[in-house]
Amino acid sequence: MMAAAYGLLPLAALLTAVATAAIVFALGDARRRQRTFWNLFGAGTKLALVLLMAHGVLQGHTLEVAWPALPGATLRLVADPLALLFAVLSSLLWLITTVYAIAYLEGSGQRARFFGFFSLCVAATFGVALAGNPFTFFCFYELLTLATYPLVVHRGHSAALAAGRTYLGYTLGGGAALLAGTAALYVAVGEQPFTPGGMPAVAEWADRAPVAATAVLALLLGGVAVKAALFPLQGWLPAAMVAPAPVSALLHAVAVVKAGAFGVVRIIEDTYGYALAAELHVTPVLSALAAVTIVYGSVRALAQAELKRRLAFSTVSQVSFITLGVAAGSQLALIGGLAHLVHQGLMKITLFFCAGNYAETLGEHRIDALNGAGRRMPVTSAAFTVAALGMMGAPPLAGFISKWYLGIGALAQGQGWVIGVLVASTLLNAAYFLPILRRLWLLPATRDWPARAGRAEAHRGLLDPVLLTATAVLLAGLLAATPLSPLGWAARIVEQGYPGL
Amino acid sequence: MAAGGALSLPLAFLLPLLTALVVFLLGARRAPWLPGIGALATVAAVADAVRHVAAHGPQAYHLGGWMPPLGVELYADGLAALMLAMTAAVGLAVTAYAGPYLHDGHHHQEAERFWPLWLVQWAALNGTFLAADLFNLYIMLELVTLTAVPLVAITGDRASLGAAMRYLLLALLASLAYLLGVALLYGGTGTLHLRQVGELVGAGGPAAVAAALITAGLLLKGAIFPLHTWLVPAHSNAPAPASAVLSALVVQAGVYLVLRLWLWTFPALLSPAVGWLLGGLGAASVLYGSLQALRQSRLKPVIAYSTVAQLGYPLLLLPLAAVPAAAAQAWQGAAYYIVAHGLAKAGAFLAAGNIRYSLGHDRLAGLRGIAPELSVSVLALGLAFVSLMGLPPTAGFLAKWQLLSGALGGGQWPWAAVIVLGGLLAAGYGLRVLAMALAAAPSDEPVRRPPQRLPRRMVAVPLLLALAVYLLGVSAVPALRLLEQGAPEALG
Amino acid sequence: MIDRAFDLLLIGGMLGLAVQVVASRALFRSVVLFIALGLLMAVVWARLAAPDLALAEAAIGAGLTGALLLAAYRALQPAGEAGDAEPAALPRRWALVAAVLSGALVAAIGWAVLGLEPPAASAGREALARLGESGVKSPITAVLLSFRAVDTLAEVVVLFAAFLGARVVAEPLGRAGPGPRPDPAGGEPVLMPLLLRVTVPMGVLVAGYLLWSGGHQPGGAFQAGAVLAALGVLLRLTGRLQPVAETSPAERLALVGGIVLFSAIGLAGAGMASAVLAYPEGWAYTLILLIETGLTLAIALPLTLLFSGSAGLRWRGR
Amino acid sequence: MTQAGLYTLAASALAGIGVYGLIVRRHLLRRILALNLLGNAVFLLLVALARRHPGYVDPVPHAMVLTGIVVAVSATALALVLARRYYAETGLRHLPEDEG
Repeated sequence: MMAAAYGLLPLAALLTAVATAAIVFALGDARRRQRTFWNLFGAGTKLALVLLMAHGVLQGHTLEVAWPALPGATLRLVADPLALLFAVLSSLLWLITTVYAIAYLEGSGQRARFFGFFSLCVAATFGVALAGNPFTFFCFYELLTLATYPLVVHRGHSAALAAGRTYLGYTLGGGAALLAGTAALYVAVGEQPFTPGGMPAVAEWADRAPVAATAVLALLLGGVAVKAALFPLQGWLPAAMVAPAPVSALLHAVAVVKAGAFGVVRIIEDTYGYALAAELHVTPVLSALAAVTIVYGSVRALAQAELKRRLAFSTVSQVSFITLGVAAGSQLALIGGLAHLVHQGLMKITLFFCAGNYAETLGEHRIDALNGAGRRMPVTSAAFTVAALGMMGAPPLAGFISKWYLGIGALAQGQGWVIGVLVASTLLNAAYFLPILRRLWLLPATRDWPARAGRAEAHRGLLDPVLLTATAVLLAGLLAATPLSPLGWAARIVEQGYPGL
Repeated sequence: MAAGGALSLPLAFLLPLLTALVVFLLGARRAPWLPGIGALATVAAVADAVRHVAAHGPQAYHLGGWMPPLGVELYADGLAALMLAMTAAVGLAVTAYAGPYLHDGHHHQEAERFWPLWLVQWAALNGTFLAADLFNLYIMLELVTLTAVPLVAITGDRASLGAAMRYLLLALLASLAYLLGVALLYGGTGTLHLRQVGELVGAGGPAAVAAALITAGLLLKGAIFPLHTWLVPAHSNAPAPASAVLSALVVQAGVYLVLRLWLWTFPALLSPAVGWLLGGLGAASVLYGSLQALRQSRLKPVIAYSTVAQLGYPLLLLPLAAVPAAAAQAWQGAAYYIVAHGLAKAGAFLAAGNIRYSLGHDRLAGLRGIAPELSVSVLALGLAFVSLMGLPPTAGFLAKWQLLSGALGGGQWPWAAVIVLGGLLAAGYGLRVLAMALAAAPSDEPVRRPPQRLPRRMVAVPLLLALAVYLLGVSAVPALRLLEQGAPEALG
Repeated sequence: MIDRAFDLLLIGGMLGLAVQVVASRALFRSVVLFIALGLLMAVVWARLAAPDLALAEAAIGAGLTGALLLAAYRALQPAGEAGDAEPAALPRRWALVAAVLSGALVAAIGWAVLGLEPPAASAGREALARLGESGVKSPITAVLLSFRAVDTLAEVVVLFAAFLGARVVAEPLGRAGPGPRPDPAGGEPVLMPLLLRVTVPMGVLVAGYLLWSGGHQPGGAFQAGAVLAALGVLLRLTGRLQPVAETSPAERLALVGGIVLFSAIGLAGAGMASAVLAYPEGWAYTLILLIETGLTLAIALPLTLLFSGSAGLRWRGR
Repeated sequence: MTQAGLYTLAASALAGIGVYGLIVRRHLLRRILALNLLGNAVFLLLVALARRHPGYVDPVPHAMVLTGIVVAVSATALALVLARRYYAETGLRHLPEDEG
């Protein structure tokens, strides 16, 4: 009885998000209070359900729900530890971002549309996380593309529409590759669940037809690489910066790029298996691309004058650490990569929230206009500082932890060059974050910002989320050694799932 | 002398017909509830037919108790049952929608004329899906044509009259080509029954000529490239409920018959070369229709060109049917495509009808900053387009997946490439429309004319149709299980 | 020998007329020649042992279609305009394409029919063998109203649909149909009333005879309906029947009554006989005659109205 | 050649003439005439084929043609009304996109 109830949890959590979207759409623009209630209620319920799922997994329950969509293709949601890593992250940040977005979009138009698609996005992200086979993964991956598009073009001006076109051009192109790859995989080996260490049927197939297997792997990785913003497919991400700050926060920290990176993990580790992917000479290419992306993103970030664009290029760079962790092929590196999935999410969402606060409270988008903003908005700026230092990899913050594991993991595998990439990245990160911190704290204000409604800081709805996520960045680093920290959970995933690495 | 199958088969034809006659007799104004009753009765008959097919396998009803070749048989297998059900869903939706659309004070004359025509058309469509007799099919096709043409012309403006004229001339040519082929087949086999002809006809020269004539006629009715020229003006100038039935049902009946006849009557002639020719035309439709849809500046032509594109997919079954590894999945994919397209396209045209009804135009550029009153219709349009793009979680996606898996499984790369590319192009034209609908109004916009208020039912119907596509996107298994009833032996 | 010569003459005449219909410069000539072709076809049908078709062709194919064509020709030919003012002809290469295409069609069909062996068994042979079960003696009536009754039902619906469609695109009463309507009270040839006084009852009588005789010899609802329609055309042309914009309840009943009756009897077959569109034992002849009576009206009235170009007709004596 | 064979060949020739006229002639009335020629060709083919059987004349094609004649006159009537209305609205006697 209890076990059956647990089994339905994944579906319940998914439907919570979908139902929230439906209710928000149905309420329309006018009913603000009801919408706020349902948004928070939905996000809170979903988080609770996901935490319950985590509890269930710790108890050893199987959390699975599946139904046949087609003869030979099942829609299957499974809560394995890896899925929960991503699901907890996205549910938690959904709740926080919802709070932030309600405050941020105060008074702007089309809020029902915004929050409706926002909820759908989270439903799709959740589906990506819990997808138990490639078919299900593809379905939610594409749904995510569709649900995010209205958010990217939310403001509706020409620049937003152009960015939306770029966004879709990339993501739907990637989706087509993923579709072809997934269908080809199904044709070759039939339906197989994601299996830690790789699907045995795929290994047999690769023995028979190594060329086809490599081509399909390339298609699959090409498909997810778009969302993971892997060089040279990263072009959509900076363009998508036209979206409102909560969208940037959600897109860049949680939903889209992480779905891509998560896809890389699922394909390399749970579909082909690392050993096979390495045998097919795909992982070296992948690590090389990740390294290039890390450096390229950082270098481009240096040159950006606008805060959100600099953060966007920083995302391009940082997300590839996850890919790098997967491609390096050692347990420690994978732990680092998976921990970074969460860490980068927390840090980057903090940074985007802060950027939103500056834009909303001061009206400033450019970095060179932020001189002295630290004294004006100390809380926001402190949070920004914590997250930026974390990004650089300063101990004991979250970013340091993941980079450390990546580094020693790569060393253990004899890939010393990864250390070089990490060092270069840290130096570049410092080069583009430290000047911002200097402006915030050390330079005198060049402008006289009028106080809005008697407040100097951003108002509560914008401030509390930032404080929360910044604290999380701190705690994820400080408490990394505990079993339920992101690192601890990542270690658990790797030790249980990938003992063979 | 016994009828055989379920009584609901002839009822699916007779009920909408009788409703049409009574509506004409009493006048639509005096009995506005009558079309709704008739529609519900028809849906009930179709539901019963579907139930029979699902439970007891294919149903053959011998009208008058005469067995073929003497009598006319109505035959419902899984494919026909799916078509009937899809038509019933679209038919019910259109009937519900047309009520408020026509009875708003401007369209009284149109209402009097619309109802009998549409109900006769529904009867004829059901007849087309059920008839297992080549000559009876000819009459049903003519009946569909002669009801479709006035629906195109119903607004009576220059554009729609020209479109109707072109449509009528080409459709009559198509019917005669078809009948010419039927004459040859009867001359060679002495029967008009679909499967009996299939057993007797062989693969000789006369059979090939007959098949070519019949196929040409049906491709013209199904608006397959390069015989599609009539479709876009006709479908984009008709009023919304008419556009919906024309695109979702009427042209699809042509494509349905192409599949029906090639798989049941001419399987012996379906050589790889013929398969490639027909599949090639389908592929050309997919690509040409999508590219044209990208270039339109009005909403309804975009949707109409999308019809041309979508009609091409089911034809991809014909080259795949002969490849054993591809046939079964391609068959399921093609059939599901017709269903998915029918529902999504009806939803899209009705939603577009709301936009036009409310704004008085459907120029894409004029959709910027669309009023909140239309947001449900825009949502319905968007939801329907997602299925046309073949993206999850829609029925269109499941159909595409099956077709694509079939093509890949049979090692038929070119068709797989067409399917993927067609999906991308559809995304292109679909999102071009949606981008406009999501766009903010230009700041220099003059004061907007307040949109005409939409009756609630007109708002709800397209949304429900679109949502049906998602319901079918959750699982295709029930529909595909139905489809297995009497699946063609010619596959594989 | 004589037979063969006669056939060749007929075919030659037919094809010659067809070529003229297409090729003639004057549209009016084409229309008239087409009507002549229709009459020739009636002879061909008689020659090919199809007297039912000969009757129908003469009345409908040549007669009614001809009347419709002539009326349309006049409507498309504005007063005072000389010649046909036809749109410019297509470029030569199109004619070439058309020639190749139609040539290929002729070759393909010709080749196909020459290779076509008559099948040993056929639906027609079975129809003849089981004629007794149908309740009527004329094989064609048996096929039309018993074996393949649904075809006939659908086909009358086609006519009804054409009427509905024509209403959708109808022109104003003043311009529709055969054009300006004469007032029977005004000047008309002296003999006209006399002629009508003979023709109308005769026509009705003939129609009735054709209807009744359909059970055992050439004739039936189609031919009877066609004769009545021809009568309607005559009365409309002479102004006895005046076009009106509304369909009267009686006309509505006549338009669909036959179809409703046919469908109702057909449906009753599911309970009273073996199947839908089957007749109860021993009732076949009576019911078929009843249905044919209804159908005669359902054929005659829409045809007359299509010619008249109006929704309804009203009697207007002298 | 049998009588039926002769008439079937005549039918195919008639069909060719009809199709040719349909393509090269643009006046709507002429196109309608051409369609009727094609229709007559199909009917002729059916009736001629019905005549080939030794010992009996097949009544089924006759019934088909009888039905076909009524369908043809229905379609022709609708086409003519439509052409007239089209002319009244546009002053055109052909379809405009046919230029060149």
